[in-house]
Amino acid sequence: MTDPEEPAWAGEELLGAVEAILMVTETPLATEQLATVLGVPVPAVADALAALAEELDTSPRPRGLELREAGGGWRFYSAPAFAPAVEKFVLDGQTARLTQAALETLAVIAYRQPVSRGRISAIRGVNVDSVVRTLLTRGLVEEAGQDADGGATLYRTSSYFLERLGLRHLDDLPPLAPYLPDIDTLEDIDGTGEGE
Amino acid sequence: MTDPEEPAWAGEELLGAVEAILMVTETPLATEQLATVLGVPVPAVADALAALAEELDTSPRPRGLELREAGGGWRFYSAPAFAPAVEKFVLDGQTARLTQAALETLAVIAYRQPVSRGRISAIRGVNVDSVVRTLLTRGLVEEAGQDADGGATLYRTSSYFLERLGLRHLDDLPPLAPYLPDIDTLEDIDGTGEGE
Amino acid sequence: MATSPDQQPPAGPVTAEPAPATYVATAEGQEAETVSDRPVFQVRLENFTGPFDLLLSLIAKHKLDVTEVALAVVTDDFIAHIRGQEAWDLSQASEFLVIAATLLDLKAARLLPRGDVEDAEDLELLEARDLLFARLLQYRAFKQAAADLDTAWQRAGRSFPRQVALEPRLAALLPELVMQIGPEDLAQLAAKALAPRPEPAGVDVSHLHAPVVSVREQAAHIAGRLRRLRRASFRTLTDDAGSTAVVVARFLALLELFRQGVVAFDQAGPLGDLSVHWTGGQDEQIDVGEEYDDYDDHGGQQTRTEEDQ
Repeated sequence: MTDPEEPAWAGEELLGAVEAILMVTETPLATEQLATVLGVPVPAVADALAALAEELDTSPRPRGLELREAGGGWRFYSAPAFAPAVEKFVLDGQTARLTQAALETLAVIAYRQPVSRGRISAIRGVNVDSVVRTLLTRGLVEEAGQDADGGATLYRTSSYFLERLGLRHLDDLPPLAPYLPDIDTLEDIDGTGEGE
Repeated sequence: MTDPEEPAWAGEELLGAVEAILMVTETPLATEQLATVLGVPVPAVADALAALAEELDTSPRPRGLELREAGGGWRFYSAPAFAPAVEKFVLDGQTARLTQAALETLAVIAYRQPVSRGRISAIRGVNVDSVVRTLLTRGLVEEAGQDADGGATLYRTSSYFLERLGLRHLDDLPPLAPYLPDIDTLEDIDGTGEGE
Repeated sequence: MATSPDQQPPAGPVTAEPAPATYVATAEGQEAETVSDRPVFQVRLENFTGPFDLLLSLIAKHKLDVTEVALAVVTDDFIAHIRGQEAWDLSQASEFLVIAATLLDLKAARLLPRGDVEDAEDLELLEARDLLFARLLQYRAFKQAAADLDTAWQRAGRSFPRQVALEPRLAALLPELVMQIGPEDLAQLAAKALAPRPEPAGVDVSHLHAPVVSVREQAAHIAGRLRRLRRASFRTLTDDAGSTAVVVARFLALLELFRQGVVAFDQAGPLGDLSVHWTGGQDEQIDVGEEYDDYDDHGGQQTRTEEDQ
């Protein structure tokens, strides 16, 4: 089974093996990682994942789970249709809505990363220290080194952010409004808030 | 859906709801607990659990998971048939050492027990869900009931923790005072971390 | 943290937010109904996450395009809203005041006869307007993006990831832990984690607000000079200002003095030097500041505690 010459798993056995590993993983699993562990070519694993996801999506009875790729990997999720039932059992408050302030700050970080708090403040017109701390605590953003100029801490969104929003990559973010004014001009404006 | 007169879920919808909850809940669930929360008679939930387990056992293709009752509750497990794949995955990249994040979290739990994940997150400034699960898996911490206020699960260190550190009692833990800048300030911090 | 203005409940769409009393009269019937039983001026700043938010909301209320805003109306409303605030967080107040000052500036410019753009000050004014609109447009774009994120957040929030502790059978397979630390190390780690964290760089914004420029003080200063000089240009009155904040404060002070009827303005031509002359008595008391400076009563720097941020 661990013979390096021969794919270890194939066909329905591969489906089962992938399914079994997905049951015990804590984090989203990249296709490549599964392929390495199983000793199977990446395309075969990709096919298996797609087949498992489709099996759930096309099940004759309403299924309680779905398999999705988000935040850099695949993972089982409970099906949204059963959210009312599931919410009572999930304790970590994931259902809590983000405040408007948190959403706006998250949006600026998502589209302008890596970005300093001073820059975010300049765009939003308010002090954002407390909101950024909250986003850090919730694991939605993380530090991304220091600004080359002023040494201000920079922030970026985390892979948990992607996963939590059901996005595979940052590229999946919807485009910013097309009427956004000329960025170069605004760089200057933003720069004024940097001193913070 | 929350009408107490009427079962909230029935038939295939009940199967889906139970499946969804079992997929994401962190602890094994007793039939009664499921019945209470779903607002469904215990026998109906028992039937649903049996049907789900049978569906997996009689699946036309080899399944990677199974539903079993153990330790007072139901839970999805990876299927033993795929143990070689799962074990390889679990051991892959595992080290015998705790990460710095795990050690810090362990230290906070040791000195603030019983303590909720929310409180630890507030103290450490990062999401600690995954780290706490690791400590649980490693047997160093264990659940210690529920918070009287919010119902959040509380955690404490285990007797295995004492054993590994060569301590007889928790009282043997070295006092924090010599390492702290100012105890008064510390009390404040503890108090304010809760708002999260 | 719990009382932070940023922890407010999520605000609804701009148009659904409670409006100052001034809108009740102008709002459409349906909106008026929902607003009518609110006491006058019971508008809380917490409904708006910042000055841009307020500005956008006012623009929406008046159904104006952001690029061709009837500034006079919006400016009046903006100032009215600011006046309606009872308690201010200083760092927020300064942002609101900057916007208010800019709006006032632009409103004032509208009152001037239109001519060719020649004067440098005129250009500056146009620039200020463009800058304000650019920032407002940018904010609006991010507000829209925030709404998109909210939608994604809520959709994804209805499905929960499987992230459960390892099955006991598998956990037993893990290599025996090497406990690399002893009790003393543990205590040190705990102390480090529990100790007050130094505020991350950038949190201290006190230098941005110090010194706070008091309109009341600037009014007294200007009144003193005008009593002596009888007549002076705005340029002269601000030649020793030292910072933009002081210039703005003196401009506001002049408007206040004008309202009290102790100064008059005079301008040779469009965009010419603004000449100010004292029309009050030599010993006339001035009474400026209760509107502009009452945030001072809330204590400036000292009260800007953690909860306020």
